Amino acid sequence: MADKKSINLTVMIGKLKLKNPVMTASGTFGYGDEYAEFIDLNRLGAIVVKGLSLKPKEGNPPPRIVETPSGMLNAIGLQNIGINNFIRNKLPFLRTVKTPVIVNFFGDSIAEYVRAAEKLSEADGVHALEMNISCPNKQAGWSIFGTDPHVTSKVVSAVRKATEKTLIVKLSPNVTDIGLMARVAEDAGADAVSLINTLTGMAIDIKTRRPRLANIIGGLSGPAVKPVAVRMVWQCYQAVRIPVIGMGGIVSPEDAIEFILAGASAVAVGTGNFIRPDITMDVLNGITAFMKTEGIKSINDIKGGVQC
Amino acid sequence: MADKKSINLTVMIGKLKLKNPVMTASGTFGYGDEYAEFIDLNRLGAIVVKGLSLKPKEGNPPPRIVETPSGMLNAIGLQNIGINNFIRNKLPFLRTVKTPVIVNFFGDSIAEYVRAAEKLSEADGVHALEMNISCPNKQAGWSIFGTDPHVTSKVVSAVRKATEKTLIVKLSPNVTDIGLMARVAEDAGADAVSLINTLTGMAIDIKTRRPRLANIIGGLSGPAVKPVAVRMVWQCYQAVRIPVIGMGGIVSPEDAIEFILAGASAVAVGTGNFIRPDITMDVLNGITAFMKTEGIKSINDIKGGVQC
Amino acid sequence: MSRLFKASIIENIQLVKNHYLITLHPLEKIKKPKPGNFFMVAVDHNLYPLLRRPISIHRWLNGDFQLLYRVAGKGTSILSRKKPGDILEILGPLGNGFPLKINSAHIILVAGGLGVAPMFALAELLKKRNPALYYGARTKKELLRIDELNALGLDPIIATDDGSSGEKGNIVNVLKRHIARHLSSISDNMLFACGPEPMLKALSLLAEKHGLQGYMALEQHMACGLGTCLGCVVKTTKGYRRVCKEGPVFPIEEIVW
Amino acid sequence: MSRLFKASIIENIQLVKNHYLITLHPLEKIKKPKPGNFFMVAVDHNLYPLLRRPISIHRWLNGDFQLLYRVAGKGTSILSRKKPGDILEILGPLGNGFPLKINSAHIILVAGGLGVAPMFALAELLKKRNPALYYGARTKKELLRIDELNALGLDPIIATDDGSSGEKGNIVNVLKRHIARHLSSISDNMLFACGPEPMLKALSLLAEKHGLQGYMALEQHMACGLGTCLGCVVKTTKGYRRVCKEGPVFPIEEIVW
Ligand SMILES: Cc1cc2nc3c(=O)[nH]c(=O)nc-3n(C[C@H](O)[C@H](O)[C@H](O)COP(=O)(O)OP(=O)(O)OC[C@H]3O[C@@H](n4cnc5c(N)ncnc54)[C@H](O)[C@@H]3O)c2cc1C
Ligand SMILES: Cc1cc2nc3c(=O)[nH]c(=O)nc-3n(C[C@H](O)[C@H](O)[C@H](O)COP(=O)(O)OP(=O)(O)OC[C@H]3O[C@@H](n4cnc5c(N)ncnc54)[C@H](O)[C@@H]3O)c2cc1C
Ligand SMILES: Cc1cc2nc3c(=O)[nH]c(=O)nc-3n(C[C@H](O)[C@H](O)[C@H](O)COP(=O)(O)O)c2cc1C
Ligand SMILES: Cc1cc2nc3c(=O)[nH]c(=O)nc-3n(C[C@H](O)[C@H](O)[C@H](O)COP(=O)(O)O)c2cc1C
Ligand code: FES
Ligand code: FES
Repeated sequence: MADKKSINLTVMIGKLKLKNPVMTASGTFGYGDEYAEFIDLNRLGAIVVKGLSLKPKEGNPPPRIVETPSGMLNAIGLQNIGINNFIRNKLPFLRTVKTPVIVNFFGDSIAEYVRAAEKLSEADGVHALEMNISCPNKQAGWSIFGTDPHVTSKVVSAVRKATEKTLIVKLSPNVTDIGLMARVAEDAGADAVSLINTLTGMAIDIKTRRPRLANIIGGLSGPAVKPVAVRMVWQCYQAVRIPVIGMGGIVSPEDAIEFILAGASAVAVGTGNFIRPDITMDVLNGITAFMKTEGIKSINDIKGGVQC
Repeated sequence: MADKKSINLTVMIGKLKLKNPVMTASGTFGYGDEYAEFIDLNRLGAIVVKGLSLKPKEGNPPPRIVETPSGMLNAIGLQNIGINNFIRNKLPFLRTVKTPVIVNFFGDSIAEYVRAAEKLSEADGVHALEMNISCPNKQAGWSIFGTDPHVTSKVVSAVRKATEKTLIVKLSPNVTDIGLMARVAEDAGADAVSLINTLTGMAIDIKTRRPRLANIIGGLSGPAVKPVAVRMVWQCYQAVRIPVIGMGGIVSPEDAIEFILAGASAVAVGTGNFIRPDITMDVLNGITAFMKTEGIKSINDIKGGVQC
Repeated sequence: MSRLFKASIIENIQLVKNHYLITLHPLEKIKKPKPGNFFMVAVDHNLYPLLRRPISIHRWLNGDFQLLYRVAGKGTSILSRKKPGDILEILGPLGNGFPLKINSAHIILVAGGLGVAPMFALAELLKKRNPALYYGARTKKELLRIDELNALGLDPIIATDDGSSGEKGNIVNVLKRHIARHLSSISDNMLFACGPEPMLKALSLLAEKHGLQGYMALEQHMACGLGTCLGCVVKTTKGYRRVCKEGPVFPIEEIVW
Repeated sequence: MSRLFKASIIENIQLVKNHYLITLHPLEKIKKPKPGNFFMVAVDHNLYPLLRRPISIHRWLNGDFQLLYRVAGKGTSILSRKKPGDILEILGPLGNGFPLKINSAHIILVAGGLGVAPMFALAELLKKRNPALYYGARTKKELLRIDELNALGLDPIIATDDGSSGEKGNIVNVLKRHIARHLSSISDNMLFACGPEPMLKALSLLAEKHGLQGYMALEQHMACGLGTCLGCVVKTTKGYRRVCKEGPVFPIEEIVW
């Protein structure tokens, strides 16, 4: 049995050192402040904020949310306050927290991605960037950046040149070969990949015969998607050398450890925050307890440790 | 209100007329006989049997099954008794049932697919063929037939030439663009497409640090996948003119109607049969009841009827 | 005083078919809710259903509190089967609540159907100001908490769709007629309402027509209840606003139907 | 007599920590289960958990029946919270069961841990033939149903890992010693066993060594329980065989460990 003091939870994501592997997933934790009431934000491995774009975005009309078996569909439509607003009104608070802040961002063109990355890189208190490539591409008939390897490669390369910060590329799971997409991101200069973003889904109200989401389709998250997410993390771990950040349905320490065994250097809790706003602390405490019982000294010792 | 007599449930799948749209999903209903104890098999729209290959297959070592939130992973490994055995020992019973029998089959090469289709086409009592293309391809490093459009096109064209029976192509959902795959199948001569097959997933036992399935990865099915399945059926309905057979997580009449509104001509119940062996009858009765209350005369009137 | 707490069920009684009143005893001291605030209730310890259900404060009883709810689907159906002594995990009070500094001389409260759940809390708090309470429901049976409202001295003006109690028809029409009768003094009224969308829409039109000020409590599907998921927005003149954070109570003139 | 039936709970009592005995009253006449048969129990009406749980017949009580189970995970944990009067949906009896035409002069029964659940049913049926019952558990506390076994006149030979009751150590070793003592007559015995995998493996070796005939009940994760999903196979000398259909009871010499 390793005792608590001697347990090493630190992990490296690119140049960024996290005190533990438990992060929040973008879009499920706001800008962090709302959760200060329920948990000690200082204890998190990293805070990943809601996806930002250069200009504020209104998002989709409601309804934006539907519950599904062990999951939920969302079609928020990337609503956000915009990067300037974030820097002015949200970063000052986040700078008071002793936890690295990772800013999730997106654009509807490569130029927008680049400008967003530049702007965020200059901001004091932004520790790393996570680029969301599950975003419609204006120049390509609004198809998604993250499902065509060539487009992915282009946009990641461009952003790579625009920032020296640790750059995480958040992969879309709606692809045939996730390992290929991870390699493309790695080759284009990503310091890490994170996955999974939501699986595209749909729900129909049979009484009204209308889609339950105003946007028709939305993104599936929560425990329902966990098996797909674990599989993809395992495939990416084998495909690339850069760290993999795992997420998708984590609601318990056991779930988090499953992702780490599959190859995740760190994990993010998303939908789980809606179920219990203090769930990240349960996950963190449970990981520590598991390591103690199993005599694991460093979390890195079990990374990718699944015996196939 | 339409009264029961005047309700029209018949649907056409290629040349095949089904008395109602409720089918069973391959691999979840055995060869039909085991369920005769629980339901009147004559009432089913169609019976789809467990996937067959030319030679019997042993399948994967156990464990082959894991439960997941609102779903399950399976890695049966396509175990089956082989086509000859099926024709000799299972078809005679199925011929006594007044319900069309659709035979799901696969091969590990195009030649095997073709020979299997030929053999099954000659058998008395086989009403249609469903080709499972989520199957590893021996000649292509065991990658899946159903994820590469070129390979899919080749194998479907070859099988098309080998059979005059109604040919259903069962699509893999583990692709970037399901609509494209449906079009490829249509162009290659398919009479219908069916979807979704299982989503590839994985689960790890954190105590033993081993995958929960001996095969490491398996296929996710059940209510958890329903939103993905409905979305894909809706996309295929828009992409092709041939009928779409919808499945993935159907456990209630409401689920079935959701698929029909999304564009399914018929639906199949899979994992649901494990939850309640008489579930297909509940689904069928519920569809009829719904049509009565809503005054729907023909099931075809609501096919693809989602108002977007 | 955490807004994430456990409460034991004191009572969970069916009032009429599908309508329940649950009395809860928080296992720790909680923040006193304002009328219009709501709680996100985890109806079970299992992950099924996944999300919490939003339910308004109905009545505050010196630390204990009551919720009034209708069985609408699987979540509320599970809740309705809970027994005294069972423990629920609850998040709240959440949302802005109704504004309580009211300068108008008169107060009009309108409750439609289950809208009486939060309106009761508001009526109780405002009872000294003698609000006029309009309460509409489908039938007499679904008029809930009439005795309790009477006990508070509130004496609601009632309408039912089938005329089984009060006037037959729509409660908004009743209010319309009353306004027509007292048109001169109408601008010195403040309107508060909660109920089904068609009722609120009709009230909005009425309020606009007469320059009547007021507030309405809205509903929207929710995931977090805390303002982080951006799932629960409604359209307002200021753009999309979150029902769980900027709402559920919005000034009538800001709501875009 | 459908194998898909509802049963109401008469009693669901904790015997010791995590171990429960549930008594069920089928709401219709059901097929009488054989020892070694099992039921697929839907532990809740909700879709959570999704799959039914396989549990062996423990005791048949003239139409009612009992199951003995251990809380292993979420399904059995939900089951353990069910109350008298609650209704369960059940599928069964399923599987082949133990063969009951036994030509050997003597019968040896071995139960390890929860393996006593089905072995009890078998022992009760075979009690007139005076079987030798070997029963191993971790501690005295986890030796279940001893009084009932004694009441049947079965008088089990006991071993516990910690020596808190009977011999200290492994029940297979106890059997080994007994066999060594009576080696001449051993081939005229028939062995039946159920218990954890290591115990069954050790017994298999022992049986092979002494040419002892017999049967063992195996476990495997299941989805359908009816032979259709092909999920529950174990390796045998005849290839993969389904625990729910060709099993759960297999001839010892056919099992490939
Ligand atoms: C601020 C607020 C206060 C409310 N106060 C009350 C109250 O005091 N009493 C009462 O009976 N009801 C109230 N509701 C409505 C109540 O939340 C829904 O009836 C309930 O969530 C339905 O859940 P279900 O599982 O039974 O239904 P399902 O239809 O199975 O629910 C499926 C999903 O849709 C959501 N949903 C369904 N209907 C609504 C709705 N009308 N509003 C929001 N989400 C919905 C559920 O939360 C769930 O996520 C309130 C809603 C809001 C937003
Ligand atoms: C033929 C047969 C007879 C059985 N008889 C008994 C009995 O009489 N008493 C008893 O206590 N237990 C018995 N078991 C084991 C029992 O089925 C499992 O303990 C139970 O399914 C665990 O479910 P859970 O939800 O509590 O655990 P979880 O671990 O949460 O279950 C997750 C999944 O794994 C499956 N699973 C987990 N453990 C087992 C296991 N050992 N065997 C099969 N599936 C498993 C579950 O069915 C479920 O699908 C029997 C198993 C089989 C196959
Ligand atoms: C309401 C909601 C909003 C989200 N917004 C974003 C976002 O802005 N950017 C992003 O990269 N991912 C976003 N996601 C995806 C999550 O970060 C995460 O990848 C996904 O939900 C899977 O994890 P989970 O199952 O734990 O929720 C969002 C998810 C949800 C549920
Ligand atoms: C145990 C099991 C075995 C299956 N075997 C086959 C098969 O042999 N051929 C095939 O095309 N699909 C097979 N499937 C996929 C199902 O037919 C169906 O496409 C999928 O399970 C989704 O439907 P569901 O969620 O209703 O189960 C199998 C599924 C399960 C769960
Ligand atoms: S419910 Fe999440 S923002 Fe309102
Ligand atoms: S559990 Fe399905 S074949 Fe045995």
